[in-house]
Amino acid sequence: MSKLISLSEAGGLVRDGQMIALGGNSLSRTPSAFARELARQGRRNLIMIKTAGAYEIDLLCAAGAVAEVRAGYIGYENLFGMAPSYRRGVESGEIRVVEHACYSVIAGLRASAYGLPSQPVSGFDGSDTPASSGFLQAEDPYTGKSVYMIPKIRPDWAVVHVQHADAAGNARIDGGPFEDVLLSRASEGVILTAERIVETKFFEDKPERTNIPGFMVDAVVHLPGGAAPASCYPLYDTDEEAVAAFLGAADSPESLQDHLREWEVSDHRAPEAEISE
Amino acid sequence: MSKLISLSEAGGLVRDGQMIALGGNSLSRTPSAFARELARQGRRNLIMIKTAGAYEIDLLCAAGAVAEVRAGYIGYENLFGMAPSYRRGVESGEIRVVEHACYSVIAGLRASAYGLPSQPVSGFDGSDTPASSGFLQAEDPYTGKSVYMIPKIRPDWAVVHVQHADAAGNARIDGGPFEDVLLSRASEGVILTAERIVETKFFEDKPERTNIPGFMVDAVVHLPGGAAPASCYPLYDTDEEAVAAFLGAADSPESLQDHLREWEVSDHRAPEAEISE
Amino acid sequence: MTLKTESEIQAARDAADQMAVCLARELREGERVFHGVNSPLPMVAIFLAKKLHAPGSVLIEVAGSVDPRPERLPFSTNDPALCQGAAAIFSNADAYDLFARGGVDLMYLGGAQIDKAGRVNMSYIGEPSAPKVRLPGGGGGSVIMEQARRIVIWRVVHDRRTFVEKVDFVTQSGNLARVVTPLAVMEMRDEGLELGSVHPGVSVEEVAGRTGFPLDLGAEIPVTIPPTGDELSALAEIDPEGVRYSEFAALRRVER
Amino acid sequence: MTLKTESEIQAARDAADQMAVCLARELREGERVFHGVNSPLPMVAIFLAKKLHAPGSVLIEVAGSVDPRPERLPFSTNDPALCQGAAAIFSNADAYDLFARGGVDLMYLGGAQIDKAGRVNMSYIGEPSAPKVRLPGGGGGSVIMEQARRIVIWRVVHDRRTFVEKVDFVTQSGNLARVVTPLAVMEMRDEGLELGSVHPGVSVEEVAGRTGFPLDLGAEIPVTIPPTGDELSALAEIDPEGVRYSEFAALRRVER
Repeated sequence: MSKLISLSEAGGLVRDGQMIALGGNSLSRTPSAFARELARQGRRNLIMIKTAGAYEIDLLCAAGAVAEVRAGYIGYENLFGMAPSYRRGVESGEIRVVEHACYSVIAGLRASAYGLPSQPVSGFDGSDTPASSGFLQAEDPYTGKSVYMIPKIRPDWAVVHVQHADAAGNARIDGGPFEDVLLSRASEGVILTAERIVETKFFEDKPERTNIPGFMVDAVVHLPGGAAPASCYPLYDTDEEAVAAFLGAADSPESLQDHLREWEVSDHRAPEAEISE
Repeated sequence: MSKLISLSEAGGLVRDGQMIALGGNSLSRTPSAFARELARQGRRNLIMIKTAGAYEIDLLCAAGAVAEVRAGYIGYENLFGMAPSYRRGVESGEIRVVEHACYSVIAGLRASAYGLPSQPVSGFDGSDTPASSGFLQAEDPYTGKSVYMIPKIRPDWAVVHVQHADAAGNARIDGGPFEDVLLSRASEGVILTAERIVETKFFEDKPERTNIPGFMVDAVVHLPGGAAPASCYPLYDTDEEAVAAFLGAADSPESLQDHLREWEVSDHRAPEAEISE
Repeated sequence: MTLKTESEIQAARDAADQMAVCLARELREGERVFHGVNSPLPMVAIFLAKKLHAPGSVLIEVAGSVDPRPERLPFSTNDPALCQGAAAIFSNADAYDLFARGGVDLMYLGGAQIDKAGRVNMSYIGEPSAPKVRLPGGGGGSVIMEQARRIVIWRVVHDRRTFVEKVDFVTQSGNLARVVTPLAVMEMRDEGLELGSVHPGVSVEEVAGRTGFPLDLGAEIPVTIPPTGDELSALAEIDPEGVRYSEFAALRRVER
Repeated sequence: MTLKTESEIQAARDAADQMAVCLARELREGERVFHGVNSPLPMVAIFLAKKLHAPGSVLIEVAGSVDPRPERLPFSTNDPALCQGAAAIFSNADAYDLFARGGVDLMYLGGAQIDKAGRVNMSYIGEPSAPKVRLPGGGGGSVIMEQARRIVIWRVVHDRRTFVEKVDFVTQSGNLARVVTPLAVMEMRDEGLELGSVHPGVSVEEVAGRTGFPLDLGAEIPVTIPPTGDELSALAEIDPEGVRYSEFAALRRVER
């Protein structure tokens, strides 16, 4: 009952208009190849959920795939500055923004993971964010204190790039998990892209290290290098030249197509069903 | 800056009337020796927090140390049945009960860990528990649905028995973590009792496996066998004979003293500052 | 303690086997199922079902493991030995969250008192503010019972102290499908709990007499399908130490 | 791009060093401190403080590690290389929870617009519903700023576009202690942001002229203590690659 499929098949699971959470954080362990595949397949009207995003959101904005972004931060770090396609989309009114703090994204995901309509979050009193995003308050019944409630965020798909997965969907993350474990609990479906596919025994030997159990996962794509040009600890660093090249090319639709073509071979080289160790 | 202290010193950190959460679950990885030490030191009026407890709660009830229990389940499993001293204390009116589900204990601990006055919990509509325990509802501002809110549970001390700790308080748990990671986040102070004390390098080699970071921990006691007669995976199983002997003796104060004396040597043998590997 | 007669012991063993297979038959292929502390019969039943008709079901259990393959079934259902062979370890909160978002199909629960309306008491006998008996509490049950898709209750005694007109305290209620006892399988219908089947050798009258609320005895009550040869040999294989017998006073391994 | 003159480059390097030591001096021994994405100067400052006066402080950072001891400081402050030598890895939620329950002493935040009342805009320039510029957003800041005990803001430009009468959007506010710029250290007082000190070689008038809200210039404004020899040699040791310079346009490593 293997859940291993190709990147094209996995991209095809996502439908226009769905709510998608891509894992990782900023330029770390980002499911970049999956984002490129959605752009290649011409997906439209996606609602993107993210705490701190960069290339993957910017790329999908450049491709015209995004209708709405709910995020705490979208931008490259200071080396590259703001995310130009995201900026352009928002400033032109093409892309709606639901302004969040990273922690309120987490609260919304927790509401979903905990089976709640909304989740309280501390803070936010001195911010225009809740009013701007329509976050409402409720009164704590014990103290009478008002607390902001973040409505449930239940992505149709969480897409998480991991270092290790098996065909059953068990996944282990090395280094910071960011919000990826929570994403797997909060989302309707889970798609993994993985640097290496291992035997299930790999997980059975250290079950405490399994971040996502297989039964929560719908599909697994074997995708070495799938985070590039973002980094994937400890395997590869951020490819700064490639990020710069993308940013330089992001201004024209033709350049975007060139970028997608340039990465097509490596995105699809997936040595299927090759099991490590 | 070692946090290693003796069991007597660690027991002395707890003051009469404080709220205490002992980790583990049922007869698994229970901080049993710590509970015995509180009984030996004659602690009184404690408020005990637990999802599913057994020997450790029953023992402290037998010792007259407990004023209130907030728990989902207090009892041995079917081999030994109900917890006699807990029963007697509640039935005589000496011990107050705040009836909980395990999940509402978790919700109260989450409120504390998340800096909230209370945390919503799904379910509970068809139960007398919320009314009996004074749990109040709030209206979700988005759906108008009423949700039970569990008031914050912030123990003065979480006491967690772990397989591996270092002198700085980093801790790793093998097998099920139960609620112990959450307890460390929800409590004012954290005391570890540990099967083995290791060098910090042990944690640096696999930092993803560290369940509790040292900066959250106040004290570490080197206490091999500190869960007995409960089990500590994978080191030792539940000592059923010892549980049966305790239950047979629990009816008289003298027998309780015998029980505490019987375990005194092993509870205090702690080979101080002995570093494994 | 009093010594049990050979026939008493055999009767209890038969009842335990019958209950184990009845519980196992409730689990369907591919479902997610949970068992809690103090649940030997459900634990055995789940492994029986996985061996027979539901190999693709996923067990999440209170000791923290997901789909373990233990070498032997422990007597404590919260024993970390149960985690052997699991590919993932869960915190309990993670498991309860799965229930809360509707991700568990089947849960087996115990119950000290059960009434016609399918409400369950695990908390107090008598007046809760001054109880005659303080029971252990519902554990996970008081929220889980509303969250799992289907609840099956098991109880190794079938008497009027268990099946009562009205429970003294509603620890939990909701989503009840069946109650399995040493005498019968009760089904939750619109009218409340009714007899679904009586075990071989048990009369409808005996069950009615030992049930503290009225049962509809108008229709033909079928006899429970006894354990099949396949079920019995699978039982013997997965539970050679007789964990399934440990809930029965007559068969207790550790005497007090 | 235009080539920078030697003196422009040297001035930017001096300002970066001054800012790094000012930020480092804010961290006290034993405190818990957090830095987020896009925070090269705070990251360098924290490691500088840990080397000098705050060795017992605890760094929790956005890449997920607790108190790392990286072999080299990465240019991206969200680089997992930063996690090296850490004894524990955190999820971001775990770190934000620590803030929420009051467990973090000091946080360094950025800010695109800052007003006299100490309110910070990281969201929109212009009308939020039809923005002239969509900024990246506050990240963790919009709740963290109310939760950390002390907030220190750094900003590598000091001009009237940054220090405004009133921010266009309040992304975050609260608990502001100081703002560190290439020209000065501003302090949050009851009256709002005021000049705490000006860096060596900078005139009070220049700062006032480049600040878009009024400053109290009545009292004597001290000069910032310049980087000491110890501070400069420690800086050179912990940050030989010059990560602290990467925020300055004049010193950027990667050109676009």
